[in-house]
Amino acid sequence: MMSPIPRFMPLPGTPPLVEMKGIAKYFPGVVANEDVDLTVMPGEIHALLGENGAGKSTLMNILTGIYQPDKGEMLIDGYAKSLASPLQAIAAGIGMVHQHFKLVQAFTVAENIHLGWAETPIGASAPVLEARTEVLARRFNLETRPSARVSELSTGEQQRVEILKVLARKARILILDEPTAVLTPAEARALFAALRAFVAEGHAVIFISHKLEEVLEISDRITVLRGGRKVATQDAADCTVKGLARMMVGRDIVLADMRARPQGAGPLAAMPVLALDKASTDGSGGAVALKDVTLAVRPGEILGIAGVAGNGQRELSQVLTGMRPLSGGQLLIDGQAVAKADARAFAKAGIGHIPEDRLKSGLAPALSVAANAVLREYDKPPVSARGMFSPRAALALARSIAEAAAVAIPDFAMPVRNLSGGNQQRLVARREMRIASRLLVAAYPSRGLDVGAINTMLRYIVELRDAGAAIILISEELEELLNLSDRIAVLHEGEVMGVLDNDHIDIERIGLMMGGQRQADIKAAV
Amino acid sequence: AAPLAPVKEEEAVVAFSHVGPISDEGWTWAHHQGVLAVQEAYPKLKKVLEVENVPYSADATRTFRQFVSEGASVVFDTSSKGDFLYEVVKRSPEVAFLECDGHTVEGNLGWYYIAHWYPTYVLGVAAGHLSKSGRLGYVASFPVPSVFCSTNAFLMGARSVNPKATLQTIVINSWFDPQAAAQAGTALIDNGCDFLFGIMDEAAYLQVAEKRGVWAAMWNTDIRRYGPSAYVSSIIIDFRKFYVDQVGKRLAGTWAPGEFILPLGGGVDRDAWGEKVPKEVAAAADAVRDKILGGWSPFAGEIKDASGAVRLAAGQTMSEKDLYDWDWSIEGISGLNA
Amino acid sequence: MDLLTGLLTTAVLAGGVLALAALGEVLAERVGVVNLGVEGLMALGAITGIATVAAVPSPWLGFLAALGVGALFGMVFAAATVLIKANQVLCGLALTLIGNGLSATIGRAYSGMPARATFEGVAIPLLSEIPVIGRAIFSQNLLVYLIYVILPVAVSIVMFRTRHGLNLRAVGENPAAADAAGIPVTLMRFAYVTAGSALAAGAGAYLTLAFVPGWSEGVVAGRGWIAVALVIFAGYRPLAAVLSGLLFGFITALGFVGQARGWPVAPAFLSMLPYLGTMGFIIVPVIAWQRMRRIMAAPAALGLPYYRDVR
Amino acid sequence: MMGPYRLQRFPSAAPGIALLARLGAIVLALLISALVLALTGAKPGALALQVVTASFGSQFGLEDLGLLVTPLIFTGLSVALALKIGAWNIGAEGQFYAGAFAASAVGLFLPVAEPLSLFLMLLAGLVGGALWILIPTLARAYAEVNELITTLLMNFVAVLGVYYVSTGPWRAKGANSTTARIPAEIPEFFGSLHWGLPAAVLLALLLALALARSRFGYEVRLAGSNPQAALYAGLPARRRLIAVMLAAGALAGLGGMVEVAGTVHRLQGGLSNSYGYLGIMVAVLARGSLVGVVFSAALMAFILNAGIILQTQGLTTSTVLAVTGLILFLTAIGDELAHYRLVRDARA
Ligand SMILES: Nc1ncnc2c1ncn2[C@@H]1O[C@H](COP(=O)(O)OP(=O)(O)OP(=O)(O)O)[C@@H](O)[C@H]1O
Ligand SMILES: Nc1ncnc2c1ncn2[C@@H]1O[C@H](COP(=O)(O)OP(=O)(O)OP(=O)(O)O)[C@@H](O)[C@H]1O
Ligand SMILES: [Mg+2]
Ligand SMILES: [Mg+2]
Repeated sequence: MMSPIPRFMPLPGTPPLVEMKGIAKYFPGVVANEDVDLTVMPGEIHALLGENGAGKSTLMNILTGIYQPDKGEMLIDGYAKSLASPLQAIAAGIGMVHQHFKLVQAFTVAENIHLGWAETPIGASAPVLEARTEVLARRFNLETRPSARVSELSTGEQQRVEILKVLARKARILILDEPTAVLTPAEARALFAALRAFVAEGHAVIFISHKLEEVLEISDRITVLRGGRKVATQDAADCTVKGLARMMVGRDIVLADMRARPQGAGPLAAMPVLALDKASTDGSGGAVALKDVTLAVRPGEILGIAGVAGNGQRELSQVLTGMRPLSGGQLLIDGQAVAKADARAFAKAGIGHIPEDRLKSGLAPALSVAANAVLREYDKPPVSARGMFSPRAALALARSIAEAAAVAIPDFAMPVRNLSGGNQQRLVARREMRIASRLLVAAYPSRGLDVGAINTMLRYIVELRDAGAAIILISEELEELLNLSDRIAVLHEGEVMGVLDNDHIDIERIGLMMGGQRQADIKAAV
Repeated sequence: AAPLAPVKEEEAVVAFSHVGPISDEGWTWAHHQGVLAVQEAYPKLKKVLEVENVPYSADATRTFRQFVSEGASVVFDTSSKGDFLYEVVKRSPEVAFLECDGHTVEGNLGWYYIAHWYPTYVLGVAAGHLSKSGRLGYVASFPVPSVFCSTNAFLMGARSVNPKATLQTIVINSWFDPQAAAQAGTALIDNGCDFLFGIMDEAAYLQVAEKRGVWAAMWNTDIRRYGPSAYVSSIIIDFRKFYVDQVGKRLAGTWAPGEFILPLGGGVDRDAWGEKVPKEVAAAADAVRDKILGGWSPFAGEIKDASGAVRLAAGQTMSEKDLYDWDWSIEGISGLNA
Repeated sequence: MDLLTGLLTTAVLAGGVLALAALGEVLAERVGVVNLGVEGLMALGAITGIATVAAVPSPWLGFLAALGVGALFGMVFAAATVLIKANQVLCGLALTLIGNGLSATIGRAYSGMPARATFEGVAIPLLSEIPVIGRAIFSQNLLVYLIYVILPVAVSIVMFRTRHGLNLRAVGENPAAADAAGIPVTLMRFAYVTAGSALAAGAGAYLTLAFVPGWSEGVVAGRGWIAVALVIFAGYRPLAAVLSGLLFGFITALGFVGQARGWPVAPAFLSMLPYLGTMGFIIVPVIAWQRMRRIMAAPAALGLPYYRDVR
Repeated sequence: MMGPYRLQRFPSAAPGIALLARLGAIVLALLISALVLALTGAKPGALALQVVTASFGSQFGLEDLGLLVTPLIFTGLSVALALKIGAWNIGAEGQFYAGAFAASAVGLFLPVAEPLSLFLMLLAGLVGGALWILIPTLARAYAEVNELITTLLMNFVAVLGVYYVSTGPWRAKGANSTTARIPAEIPEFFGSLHWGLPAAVLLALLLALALARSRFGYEVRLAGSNPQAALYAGLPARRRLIAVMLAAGALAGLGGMVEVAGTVHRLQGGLSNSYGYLGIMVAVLARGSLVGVVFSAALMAFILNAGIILQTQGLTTSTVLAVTGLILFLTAIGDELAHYRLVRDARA
């Protein structure tokens, strides 16, 4: 486990590293922050909590000079500082891992790491940058592929690049906006150790996460925002998961046991809804992304897919939803081989899809909320009939989806990108659940959601299962997988290492499989 | 049609529409000299309107209409706008219209042009003497009648001296493009031409000729300063007298539509010979010029076309109208009828 | 033989205009700004070059002055598109109109005057003796080497081999990421749009001081648009942009040579050659090699204004 | 940090402010120009009066405006439609010529009665324009070749082609560089103003309605906004792209046909008067709205027409060109500034 690192104790009278006072930030029609105070001491890991849209990211973007506050002041090391640009914030020692990655898709990992960095050598040729990246990755224990293009990376890998980028920059104040959402437990542990070591030198970390256990484990103090305003700042030692959740949402949250099936739940039929038989695909760079994958999911069943991000999850979800053709093997729906990958036909057949990167692949960010809400049903009544599209029916559908998703939307004509990440996620999820009468492929459905929302989301997934739909749940949260799945398949480098029944699962074994060992081999060894 | 009533000078508006900019050192500049002459001759005119860069599009119609709205008494279209002009002519019977390079004569519309083929023939004679290779180069805009007539007259002049002379054209597919004209000139010289001619409103190929040490003759105005050693002469056009006359008739109420082809010496001529042109050559060419002024026409049969077929039998002579509408190449010309 | 030499010579000369303007546009587009004002900037540069040598007969001074005027108008354009973030397409087209109009107005005083000083070919000893390419490449004016070798190589090295180049490309790919990394996006865009405009105007001066020595209204004759197109053709790469200028110049020259040699093709079709040729050169490789698509890809944020507050 | 009012940028401009900003930009541009003109000795006031009376005060003026708006609507629609699916049609100029060419071929060489001839010319115009964008379309759809450059290059080819036929094989006897007059003409209803104008306006309205109210339109918006989302939704994005781009070409081609059959009546080089390129400005000024194209085309036509009027008043083309540029430049800036609103601080 974590090696004990002595805590840094600031001398009495040491000014806070960061002090934000009375910060307010308004977006058109939205109060993102108002009257927010935040004090971060040297040696402290300070967690920032709040529901989706509470204003956490906005507050941090103000601290990093990306946004200018409409009101309030900021002190760094006790001195008032205007942080008019990220450059000034960086100079003040502030570094941030952004929730929406700030990566250049067309650049390699190495190029991204070295972007805008004063330590980048002036002669920055590819081999030089890649070698340096290799060294950094080893130092911070974050595995990356320096010469790979970011566009070819999974979201998890991209997040690792973001973290590496900031760690490398030797910031004194490190802001992490939901950094662990896509890390494996081992990686998260390593990160936490690194953070501890980091603050032990008198630096500070501001940590945003929706995983409350994790927050309690890592942080010293916790500030909770709700509706753009600060609710409280407390010592982590005095907090409980339940108490934090209540503070964030303003009411009690009852966490349900998801695996218990109610009476009369949909029966497990023998015939799989969807099956893959030795399915292979070509990956983006021409490399094999999926290799001889054989899987089947039956009605009323949740099949979990475990694995470190970037091991073929994206391709798998695309194959399962008709977005990517197979290069070998077969895909069967209700026992019938499907020849052509056709996302619309799959959707028609009752297959829903919560994609990994909702903003980029599941939504048209510049189009209105209404237009995005009807993306799956635009071609059938009441939205369309005989080729005609009814904006009014579209609006009605959008309203009902927003209502079901519990997202308050001031104006359905505004671009969907203006919604917070969490709210986008909720909308997509509800939209997909509406059509997923047979199968829902959910890639990291709880990523980026607050506790309340995760709870709701998982409950909906369970309801869908109980109604007789099959679920394929792709996640890196072993806990979530264990909590929900009937069976868990482990993916490694595009291959299925094995499928485990969830009745007597050994976490260590899953870990080994995620690392590339086959189920059969592990058994032989035991 | 009834003649147009006289107009007082103080109330008269005279309008000109040009195809290019006045600053072009070529066609439009020459017409602009005519405008200045009109202003000088009739200083009391209410207004003289002049619009440059009028394109061959419905914008031309707009311009002419605008002239009429401004109360124009006489409108000169200095480059055949055809229907774009006639549209307005029909609806403005009280205005006199004259179209340069036009074809239609009606109640209030006439046309005028210049007999450029005669001085061109004279330049051709000079080219025949000056060209050592007998290969003449021609930079053309489009294969239109004025270009056919120009190339034909030029080569006929040259062949009167050197029957083996040939003429190679390069069509640059633009009325104005110095870059293309320069490239065309270079290509012609590289292909063995040692005398360049063409209808262009700028000096690009003259500059190329100067650099490469070959001869060049030009159009419109005296632009020898761009290439003093290469310069042979120009087709010089001069509409001053014509414009002053026509405006005078309109004011006096004696204007009548007609076809006016300004003759050699009366609106079109060759320029003073270039400084490097040998005296004998100039004299030989000028002798031919005098012959033409005396009434002789060089455009007499037998004339064969580029395919070798006889198009004008021996003993026949082309009329001014035939020359004006000439739209085929004579033997020895390549590039226009590909 | 002589014909080939002539072909190359005019290709180098004519292609230089396009090459320099395209190089300038590469600078602007690499930081994410489409500058459709190239045609107007070239016209301004063309008249500036002529006006300057009319006062002081030094072509280099004329060229420098054109760079200065281009930079000035580039700053106006950048102020509108980068600082105020007005629509780039509209501002670019407007700049073309303004540039054409102003240059013609100023040019009135200078038309009909041959350039008082021009860039003259310099025969490089020995090299200029080489058959064919000797005259075509090693007897050209010195500006040609600047345009074809020094500038593109320098820009290439800076763009792809240095830290600064990494940062500037990031600005065109993802200004938000660049901004968060502390790269001054606005400054970068402003500077490169200005520099690019300067080069476009420089191309105009090259035109009137080396290629068709003298000002006449409309002398640029649409080459600015071709330069913008060639940038896409070149996949936004400085060396490729310069080479594509040369290629275009070569095909154009080929059309004229074809006419001079009496190829049995209507002149109109020979004039189409450079355009059709470019189409072919752009479409065929992409069909043949999948990889070309990524290589040719435009900077991801091209044409998009960057607002910090908009996500 | 600031007073009780703050300036905030909104994702969309309020219509009233947008209009005001545009007017402001034009007025400012004219004031600047007037100042410069006054310094050079002209009388800006009289000129302005002249422009207004000549544009709106006479039948000639109104006809001219109407005739100028018509092709601009067609090319503006063409560019704006392609933009809906994320394609830049820089080739409206070429498609305009191609449409004019095809329509003229039918009108000149197909001896049928006038109404039928007009109808066939219309079809030919549509087909000609669509064919002219075919290669750029397929190259974009199947090989992701940037259509901006291919459509631009096709313009030069079209212009050369039209010059070739009108000065060569199709040249009318005695004419310098035009074909014979095409017998079939679009009927006129107000002086020389023909039914092409109402048709263009109607077309804009219908197209806007069709895109807003059809499933096809939704698919176009989605595919144009985010191709990845289109893939996700499983809609035939490639077919939509091809359909929209071809339609854009057809629209510009129709513009060419209307210009030939209604206004010019002969095929000739220079016919298009840069309407294709102006269409880009019209579309950008319309800011994505097909109905807006009608208004921005009208604005553009007024500016261009005013330019011609000013030229007859002794202003040179180049001055007029520069002033037009200045107006557009300030309009672009005004459009952007219109996004800012002064908002009252919540607590002040
Ligand atoms: N650039 C912007 N323009 C308009 N509105 C914005 C912008 N950024 C944030 N908002 C709004 O401000 C509010 C706060 O958003 P913010 O992203 O700070 O939330 P968050 O607490 O980080 O949420 P999440 O947990 O979902 O990431 C939301 O209502 C969001 O829609
Ligand atoms: N593979 C498929 N399986 C089931 N339904 C399909 C499939 N492909 C298309 N459809 C449905 O069939 C209908 C016609 O599909 P198509 O993609 O041709 O759309 P369209 O709107 O008719 O477009 P187009 O303009 O291409 O004809 C749509 O309702 C579509 O959802
Ligand atoms: Mg956030
Ligand atoms: Mg008519």
